[in-house]
Amino acid sequence: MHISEGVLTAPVLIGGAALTAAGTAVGLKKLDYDRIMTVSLLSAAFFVASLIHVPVGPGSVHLLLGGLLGLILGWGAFPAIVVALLLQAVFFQYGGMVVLGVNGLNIAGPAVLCGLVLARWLKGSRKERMAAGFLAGFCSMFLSALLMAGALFLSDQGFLRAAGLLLASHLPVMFIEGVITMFVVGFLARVQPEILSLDT
Amino acid sequence: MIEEPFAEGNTLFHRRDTRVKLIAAAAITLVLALTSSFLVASTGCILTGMLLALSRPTPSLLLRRIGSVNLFTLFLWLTLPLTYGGDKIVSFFFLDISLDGLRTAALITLKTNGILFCFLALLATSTVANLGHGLEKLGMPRKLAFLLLFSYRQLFVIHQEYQRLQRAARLRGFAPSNSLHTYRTYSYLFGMTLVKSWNRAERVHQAMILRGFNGRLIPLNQPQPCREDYLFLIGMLLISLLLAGIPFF
Amino acid sequence: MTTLPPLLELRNISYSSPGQSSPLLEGVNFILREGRIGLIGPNGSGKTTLFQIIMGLLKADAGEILLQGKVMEQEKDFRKLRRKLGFLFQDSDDQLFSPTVLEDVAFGPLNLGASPEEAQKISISTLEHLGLKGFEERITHRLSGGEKKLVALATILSMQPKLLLLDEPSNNLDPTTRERLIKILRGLDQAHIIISHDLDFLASTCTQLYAIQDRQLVRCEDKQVHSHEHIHPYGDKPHQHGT
Amino acid sequence: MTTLPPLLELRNISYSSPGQSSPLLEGVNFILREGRIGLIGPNGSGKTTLFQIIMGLLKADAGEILLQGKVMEQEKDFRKLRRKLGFLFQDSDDQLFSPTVLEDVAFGPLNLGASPEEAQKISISTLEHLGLKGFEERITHRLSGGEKKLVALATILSMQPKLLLLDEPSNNLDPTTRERLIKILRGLDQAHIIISHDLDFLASTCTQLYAIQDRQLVRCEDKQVHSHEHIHPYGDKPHQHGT
Ligand SMILES: Nc1ncnc2c1ncn2[C@@H]1O[C@H](COP(=O)(O)OP(=O)(O)OP(=O)(O)O)[C@@H](O)[C@H]1O
Ligand SMILES: Nc1ncnc2c1ncn2[C@@H]1O[C@H](COP(=O)(O)OP(=O)(O)OP(=O)(O)O)[C@@H](O)[C@H]1O
Ligand SMILES: [Mg+2]
Ligand SMILES: [Mg+2]
Repeated sequence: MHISEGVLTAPVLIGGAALTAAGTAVGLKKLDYDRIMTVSLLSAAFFVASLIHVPVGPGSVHLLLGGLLGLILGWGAFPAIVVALLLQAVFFQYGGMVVLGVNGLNIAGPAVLCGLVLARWLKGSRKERMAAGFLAGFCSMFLSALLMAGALFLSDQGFLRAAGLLLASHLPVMFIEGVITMFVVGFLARVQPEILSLDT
Repeated sequence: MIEEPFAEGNTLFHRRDTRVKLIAAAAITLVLALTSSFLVASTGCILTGMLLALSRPTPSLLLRRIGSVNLFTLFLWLTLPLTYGGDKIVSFFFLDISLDGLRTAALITLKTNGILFCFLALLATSTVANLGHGLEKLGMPRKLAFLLLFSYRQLFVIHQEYQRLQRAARLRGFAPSNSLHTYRTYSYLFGMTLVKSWNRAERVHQAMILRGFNGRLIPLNQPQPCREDYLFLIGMLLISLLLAGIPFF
Repeated sequence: MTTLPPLLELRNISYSSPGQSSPLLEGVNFILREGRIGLIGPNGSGKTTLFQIIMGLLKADAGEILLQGKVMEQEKDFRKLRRKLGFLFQDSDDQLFSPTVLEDVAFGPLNLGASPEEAQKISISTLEHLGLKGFEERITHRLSGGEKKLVALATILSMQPKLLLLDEPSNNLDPTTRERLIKILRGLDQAHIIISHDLDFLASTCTQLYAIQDRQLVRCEDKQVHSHEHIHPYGDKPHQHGT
Repeated sequence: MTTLPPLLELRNISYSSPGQSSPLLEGVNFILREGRIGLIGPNGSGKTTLFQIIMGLLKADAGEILLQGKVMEQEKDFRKLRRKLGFLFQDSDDQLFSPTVLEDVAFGPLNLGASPEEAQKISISTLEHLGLKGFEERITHRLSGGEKKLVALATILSMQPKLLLLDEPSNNLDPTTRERLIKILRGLDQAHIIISHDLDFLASTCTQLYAIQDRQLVRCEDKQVHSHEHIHPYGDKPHQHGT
């Protein structure tokens, strides 16, 4: 789900960086220092999720769970995800400094959007909650892949078909993300509902 | 386990001030990321490769890193020649191979690896802790910098917590497969990790309050760059200028 | 009837922690036929490590582990071994991950191929057996420390192992729960090996004692009642001996 | 000189955990002038809770906390109190949150208004005092359990508190680190209250003992050397008493 360095052109890189900066700024503004530890730990947990490989077909994929973070943190997910990506960049060197803007936008943007739209469903019945979980996982991943394909296409029209291929190949992953986010939401609602801002 | 294997060592690169390294890395990667010239990309790749050699990375680890980053370029090599289109097309048996596609894949491979080498030489030789402080000094918003440093500190604890739970699952006969049971189990393992993180956050926050924290984070003095650092910076900036200037000769 | 091979056998196991110069365990030999064994040794002497090696979580540098006479070599072998051996962690928080007690206890049987109904039945009867009736729908995360320990034991017993490896099971338990655990362990049919610093606990649950000494596993002399004096301040308060 | 008010006084403190029907603590009274106090009590009896109430992290349902004769009422008062009282957590991983040791130890002094230079100086001398010289730039998460505990103690001592509240400080320490901690605690000038199940540890670090009994804090009779016999199997092996 990362675009590596050296693929995108300047306008795309700059556009992504500007939007990510704006999103992060909004997220930081809504985050007071009392919550900084919670966001830090969730950011670290998001990083850990990216180390979890689940089997899909004959291979395996690593989790993203941006939608989940969006549901929990709302706008706060933006800086949290950017920080986690930065950590990945320095630990593993994929998707480093220059593409951080675009990657941040691709992953955090949809996560926050899905979180903000779907969070109210969490308070509903069990079915609604499960639907919210599934959609948060599926849609945020779908939008991320779409944005990624868009960034490739904007950089070079010749990437059109490769980008389409990338999008299609992510479909099973989106489904898995949806299922896992749904189960995690169900888990949290039962074990510690206040994480989802629900009453005990 | 998450580690910072390249940060251990005592070469020229390890001793440099992080801020200097961050600026240098930014300059070189920017030039490489934006170029569309083969000459710039290949010269850059060679130069950063030399820098990397000077930082003496462990060869086996290095190869693994390069391999994992090049998975994406491999994808491009496999798809672009077939999908890129453009003018120059050669037919090879029944396949239409786009030369433009090949060219693009090659260029991206050079750029990606050049930037990777630069990263490994300049940034991976610092710990994340130092990079975080460096970024803050260079104007990263303070809240974001602390977010980075705090999550860095807790990362290891959380990862270990997850691994212990995963081990417990394995001991109870859990073998991952393509099944709902598998996905549910992973969700529970991660969900429990989240719950623990959430509760730990509260305790750590209490620890901060107990030490007089009242909503303002005050940084501790960090060492200042010395003369060698400035010389190093000038050298690195010259390299990036040289690279940027190649097309104009 | 011919003699059966021993349930578990260790032959010449050696192990060094990564980054440590001197080995932690060196040429450990051990044969377990049946019985209730206690294992003592100073902090950091490698007791937990030994359990992890037996379970295939760590790989020994040298030596062999035999289960019922068969050498365990690959992950596949250890997967079979893990069906027969149950490992109770020192910290129950590391062992419980399902939302409810019933789900957690049923997790093992499900993985071993039981149908959901069977798994549920086994789990309920295991819980009942441990005096945890009515706990089925409780949220594991919210249980008290002692309750967690007993539930963790249930998650293992529901897999019907032949041998239990218990790592400091009496740690952090209050006296009542400790007594209850002793009663439970004495009532089980399985063989077990118990790591503990709590000699009184071992005395009431084990018949043989081994110690890790100089990187080896040595058999201690058989149960012998000894009496010694020691000096305590605050000796008037009810107190408990053992680590 | 007139008599000074006691450093810390608890008057009639009562507390119930949320969701619990019966109170955990009821009418706790306590006066501390100076000294080294041990605190024992069964699991879940509210020892940690009592510390949290004293520090203002939990709010008592009734009763008063007095610091040097002044009643602590609002968050503002407790902020003052926290400068004078240092609380060592049971789990050091909760207490250390900065990447390097020096930053963590300097965090408190910086918040109390010290300049970065002063904070650095205080921190280095505190570390030295605890025998942790050379640890300044170490990454906290890579320390061993015992080292983490000592660094956590340093983060508190660097704030120069008048009273230390230590929650099971000897837990999970190996014998060497445990001895070192005892030596350190004996060498400190501050008063302290130590929660522990380890009576031998308390005997070597405290002069008075309190216990939580029936939701009250009761003073145990003064240090009295007692000798009693007990029966051990395996008594021939070297062993250690105390929880
Ligand atoms: N992951 C690890 N990496 C490196 N060393 C380790 C690791 N885990 C444990 N050790 C070291 O191995 C040694 C043995 O540890 P182990 O946990 O087996 O001891 P133990 O006998 O169970 O001690 P305790 O009574 O404290 O539980 C210790 O010195 C410990 O520091
Ligand atoms: N956040 C909480 N919400 C509800 N109950 C709690 C919470 N924290 C603790 N308790 C309960 O309060 C009681 C007292 O806990 P506390 O940690 O003070 O005991 P303790 O004496 O320190 O025990 P230990 O020796 O195990 O550390 C326990 O029964 C515990 O279950
Ligand atoms: Mg152990
Ligand atoms: Mg406690």
